[in-house]
Amino acid sequence: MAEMTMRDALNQALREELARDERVFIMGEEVAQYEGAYKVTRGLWREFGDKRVIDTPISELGFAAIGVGAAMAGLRPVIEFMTWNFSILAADQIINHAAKMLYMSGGQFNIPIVFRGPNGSAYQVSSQHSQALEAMYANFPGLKVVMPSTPADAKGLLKSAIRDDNPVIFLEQERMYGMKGEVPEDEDFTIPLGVADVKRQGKDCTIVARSLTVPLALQAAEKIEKEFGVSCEVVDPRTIKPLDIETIVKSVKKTNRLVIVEESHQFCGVAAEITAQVTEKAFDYLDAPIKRISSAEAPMPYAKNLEAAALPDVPKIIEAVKEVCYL
Amino acid sequence: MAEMTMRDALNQALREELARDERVFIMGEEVAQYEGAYKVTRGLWREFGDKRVIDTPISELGFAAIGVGAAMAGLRPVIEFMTWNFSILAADQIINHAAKMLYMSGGQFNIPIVFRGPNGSAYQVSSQHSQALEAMYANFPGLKVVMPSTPADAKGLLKSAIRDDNPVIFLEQERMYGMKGEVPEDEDFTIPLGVADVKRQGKDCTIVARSLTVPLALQAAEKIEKEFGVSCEVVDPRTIKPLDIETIVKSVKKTNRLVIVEESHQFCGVAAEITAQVTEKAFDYLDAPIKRISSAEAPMPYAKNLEAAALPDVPKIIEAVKEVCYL
Amino acid sequence: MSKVAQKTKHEQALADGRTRFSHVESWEEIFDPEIAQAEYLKRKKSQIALIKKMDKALLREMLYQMVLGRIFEEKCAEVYRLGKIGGFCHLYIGQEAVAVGAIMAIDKKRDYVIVAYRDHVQAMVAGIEPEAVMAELYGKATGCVKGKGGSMHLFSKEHNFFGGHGIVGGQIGVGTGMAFAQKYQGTGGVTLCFFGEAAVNQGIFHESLNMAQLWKLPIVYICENNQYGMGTAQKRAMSIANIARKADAYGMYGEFVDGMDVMAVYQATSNAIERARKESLPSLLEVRCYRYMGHSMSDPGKYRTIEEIKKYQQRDPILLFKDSLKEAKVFNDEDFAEIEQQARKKVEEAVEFAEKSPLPDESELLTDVLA
Amino acid sequence: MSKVAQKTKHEQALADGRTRFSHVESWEEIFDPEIAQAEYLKRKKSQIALIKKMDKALLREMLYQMVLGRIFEEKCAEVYRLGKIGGFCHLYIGQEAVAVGAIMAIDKKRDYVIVAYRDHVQAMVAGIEPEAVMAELYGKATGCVKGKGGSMHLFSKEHNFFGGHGIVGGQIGVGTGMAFAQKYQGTGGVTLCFFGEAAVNQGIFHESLNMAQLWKLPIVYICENNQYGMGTAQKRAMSIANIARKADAYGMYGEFVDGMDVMAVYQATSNAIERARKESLPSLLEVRCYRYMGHSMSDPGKYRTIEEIKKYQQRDPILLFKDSLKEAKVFNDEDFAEIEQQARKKVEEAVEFAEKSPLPDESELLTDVLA
Ligand SMILES: Cc1ncc(C[n+]2csc(CCOP(=O)(O)OP(=O)(O)O)c2C)c(N)n1
Ligand SMILES: Cc1ncc(C[n+]2csc(CCOP(=O)(O)OP(=O)(O)O)c2C)c(N)n1
Ligand SMILES: [Mg+2]
Ligand SMILES: [Mg+2]
Repeated sequence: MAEMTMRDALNQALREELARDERVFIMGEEVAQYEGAYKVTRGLWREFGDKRVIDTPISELGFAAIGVGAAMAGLRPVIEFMTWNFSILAADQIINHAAKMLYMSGGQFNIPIVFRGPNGSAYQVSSQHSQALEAMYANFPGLKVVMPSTPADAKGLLKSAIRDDNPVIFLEQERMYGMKGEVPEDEDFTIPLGVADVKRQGKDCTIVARSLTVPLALQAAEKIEKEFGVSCEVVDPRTIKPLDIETIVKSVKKTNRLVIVEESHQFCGVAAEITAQVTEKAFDYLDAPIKRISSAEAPMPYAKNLEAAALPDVPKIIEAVKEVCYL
Repeated sequence: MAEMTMRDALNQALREELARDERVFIMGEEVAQYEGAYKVTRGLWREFGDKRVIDTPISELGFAAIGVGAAMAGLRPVIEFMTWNFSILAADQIINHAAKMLYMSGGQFNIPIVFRGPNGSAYQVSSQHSQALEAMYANFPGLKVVMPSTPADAKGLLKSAIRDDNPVIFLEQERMYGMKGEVPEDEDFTIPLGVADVKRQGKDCTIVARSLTVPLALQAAEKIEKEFGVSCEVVDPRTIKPLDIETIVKSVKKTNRLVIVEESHQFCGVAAEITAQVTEKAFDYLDAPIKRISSAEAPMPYAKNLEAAALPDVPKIIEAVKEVCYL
Repeated sequence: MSKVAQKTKHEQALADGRTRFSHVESWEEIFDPEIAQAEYLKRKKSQIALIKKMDKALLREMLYQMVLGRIFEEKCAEVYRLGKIGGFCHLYIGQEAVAVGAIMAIDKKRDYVIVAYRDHVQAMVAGIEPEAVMAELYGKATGCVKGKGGSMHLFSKEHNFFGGHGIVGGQIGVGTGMAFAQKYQGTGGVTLCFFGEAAVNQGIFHESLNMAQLWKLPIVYICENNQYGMGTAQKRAMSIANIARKADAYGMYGEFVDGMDVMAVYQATSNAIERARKESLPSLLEVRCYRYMGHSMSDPGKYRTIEEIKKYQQRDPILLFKDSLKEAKVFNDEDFAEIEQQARKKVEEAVEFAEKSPLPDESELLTDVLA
Repeated sequence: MSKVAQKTKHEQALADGRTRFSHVESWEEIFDPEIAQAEYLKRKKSQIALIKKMDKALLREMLYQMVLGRIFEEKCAEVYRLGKIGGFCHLYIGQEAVAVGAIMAIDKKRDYVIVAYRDHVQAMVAGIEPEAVMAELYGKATGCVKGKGGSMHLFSKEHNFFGGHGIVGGQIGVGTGMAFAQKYQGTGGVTLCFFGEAAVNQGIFHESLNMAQLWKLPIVYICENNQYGMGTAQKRAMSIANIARKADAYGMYGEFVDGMDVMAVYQATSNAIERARKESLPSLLEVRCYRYMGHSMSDPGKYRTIEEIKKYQQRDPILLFKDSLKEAKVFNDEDFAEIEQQARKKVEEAVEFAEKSPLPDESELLTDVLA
């Protein structure tokens, strides 16, 4: 184990997989010589060269398509979107091509590709650079959707994503790139897709959080424990799709209360899906309505105070837990 | 009132609004000389000419952008996507531009635009031509999302959408273009966006359906009444966003049971959102878990039998109602 | 301009063997009755010259594939009207010289082909059995994609046939990625990427050609300019007439090819493949052709006249090729009858196979979603 | 090739006043010490010729706007480092001749401007008060978009300034729509649509230019070729060097313009506007320039050398313009000092205004989502 940032953990995963499998390559804007807009690909171009680490023109749709075609022909592309906001330009290749290729070719052409990059808010980057897109992609069959919340998870999940034979939407968070944690250095360390992780044990209330909201939920849980003696369990699905609903349901059956925290917009979001599945599967165990905390129903504003108001935070989570616990 | 198909009702709405407001124009692939791939724009080019009814190259992103720019400059574009599947190529203009323009310009540039066309399955048109995209668009603040289920609703809602000062995602259904119904011919007939319609009164179970699933739900309700003496209320939100949750909740408070039927994929879908909102707002009134019927978790297959299996139908709705009524 | 001057201009283009950028702004002019016959003879002359250099078995296969494609598609129209085929069905009749001329030029072991939704004939020339294609159109379990894709989505990994795609232009980017992989893996393979002229207006065309030239990818972009995208004539959707000219915006090699002439297509594609294989350089071929049928089976085709269609049919690629083969004394009428007989039989077998095949099992609905 | 030959080639280009397609593949050559000085003198000579035809007040305004832009941006860098400005902040230093030369050529009453995220200077030249721009960068309620947009999203309906857009290339399509509306409404207005050279590789460039030419829209596409898209030099992302040449793929008028020369930009834009206004025809101007600062405030700029930046600074657009104005005897050093003083004062006022302004009220979070 070594302590490192999430950025370095992701970098290590990429380096190891590039070294391990000649078919893996990384492509995207500024990933090579500039070493990534957020330096996730630092050192990789120098180590693996032009063939394996490739700077592209600003042509999101085009290079996503090149990834899809290369995957059909036997390679295992890792396509970086400088941020996921720009992936919307490439959504046709992700949704209409990558996600459907295996099915419409009758099982002949699978697409082993990872689309990755930062998702959600950064620091005051305003409306067109702050969207969280997990709900949009999770709606479409044929895609897996992954959102790590710790450096170790980031490394293990990214390695699994690259080894997976399907298109994987891998959503990082810019505000988390600098967060540190212990990371196994074993090259065979992977975390299977589709398995949730209970990040904190508790018995009175379940908080389901993902990505950036996991550390917020953990902080909130500490405070709630101290202030109100309420013990929260924090469940991090890690993979949004396939969703490990069993682990969530198990927790809810124990605590009988559920708060879901997310950075994305609420309407038709992941929290809605989890709410629906939990009410389907654990209806009789719920002692209070499920509470969702999402970002505001507005594009992201620039001003610091408005941006803060738009996003989930520790006080909002505490309020929600109090509400479902009738405190 | 006159009996007409949904196609003609939409056509009438377009004609009336073109005649009423010089700023309205229609643009899209084959909308003018070919009169629309599905003939929704029949006769309009002949009546209003090249200026108002415009055939485009196959450049979805580009002509959506032209719509956005024209709307900023004071026009009221109606942009037809030959099918909504192709809108994914234009999603950047819809999500990153149209939806955010008013907000990021500090309230200066609103975007009065309607994006419309057929959504969801048609007849064996396979994976890349059968998607229902309401969930994807409804996730983003700044957009309204409309889905009519009768010719009258189609006309009244489309007229409201064109008169609305915001970007409206108007989702038709190819299988419904030929369906007939009574339509008011009054040129001032509009149906406000954001108001649900109770398509059938009932007291034992609420079925929320939209677009193509409304006629299916009505058929199912008839059968259930006959066979089991169970009375279903069918609520059609008509506008997905803003969602008239009050009408749905009111119905659920009466019936204490809810089935939601949709043609789209389930994960992070509209049924999930309705489920979440209903459990938030009417938790104590529910006597059974809410049941969702959506299309299969797979791209749409071509073969007739597989396509039928993928879609919601009357037997599936009946099963669901029986389930929530513990029959 | 006098007709004679026009004629000379076009003759000059033909004399060049190819025209880097076409000198004909539209084909209208060659249908001038005074010009048409002379033009046809010229074309035949150039075909014959090429035919003489070719292997007879290959020539037979080319003709067979063209005839098979024609008869197969006519059968599709017939059974579609009987409700045997569902969804969209885009026929290729009139364009056979393009698929056959181009795909017969590849090395099937290592070269790849990717096309749009008008894909039956390309699929068969690439090697998919007509039975498996027809069964797919019927939505049967024995179809080349198990009944899941239908007319627009034929695929065969075995035959390096990468589909069958329904989003106009999408396969231009995917094909570019296939060529990227071929270069990456050093297979020496080349990708043939087909698309219609209306797809050229999609952004992905621009993004793909730039990267292909920038990275020197071994790809041949084959724009089948059948002059209509659904009901829209090219000139109503594109601001210039000569698509080959667009290659210049990328510093790419561009060439105009007569798509009614299977030998011209074969030759131009062979050259482009060689350029891709030896120098790893992409090319853009604008292959001018014409579709006789509607855009799809549901298109009444009101945007053009029967006279226009008839004019093109006078230059029918099968007719022209047969004339040339006969004049070159490679095949005679008996050979033609035999080839047609063989193709007809094949198509009948395909229909019978499709009819008798079972529907996919309902469990197939949820397979192949994830690998 | 000898240096003399190169020099002649470039001289020829300059002598043409403009080069329809540039004869210089890159600007490197003009930084050859033997050529640089001569080139600078030539440029000055051509500027002086144009200056002599112009109104003195306008010349003063041009210089003032360039100096204001420069000082404003330097101040942005300063206060950004103090944490007063958040998010991305893309500075324009070095490119002032483009915004000023182009936007000073419009009729502000009816013409429209739309730009990307590097938008502070364009916004001010279009008429937005520096106070409102700086307050926006501070995220204050008095900002030109109430603190909601920030650096990348400046807008002013009053000044026909249509933003301020963050998706590379997006505004090319939106701008095309603005020109569409101008033609539809018959306002006689023209749209200036700015974008960087890296945006040219986006599909929307291709789709937009095709429709603009097809429908003859009154738009001037101004490609600010500052030679880098973030850390990527143009030649690593684009398969050809001369962007103006891409106009030809649409049958559009294309022109190469020296973006260090405010008079050349003014002249080329004026001509393009006239073409748009009188003939309703679009143009593509490739305006070659250079940014002195990093891509944004967070860019350390390791992809180029300080020498390279210094070379361009020798051709600094403000320096050149001042030299010409002085030589033409329009202004003297005192005038320059006064103009600079005026600009400095304005910038100080803008900062003070921004500092003193309140944050937006929290209720603003949920306003302006829907009209
Ligand atoms: C992105 C997209 N937009 C629109 C369509 C509908 N559509 C299918 S084929 C077609 C015309 C394409 O014409 P062309 O590229 O010339 O090919 P052709 O049909 O002539 O072979 C259109 C508009 C589509 N399938 N995909
Ligand atoms: C669609 C999209 N992709 C990527 C980015 C990230 N990005 C912002 S600016 C930029 C470089 C653009 O360069 P250019 O167009 O030359 O303009 P310049 O910055 O030089 O003015 C990139 C890659 C973005 N904002 N939008
Ligand atoms: Mg065509
Ligand atoms: Mg640039």
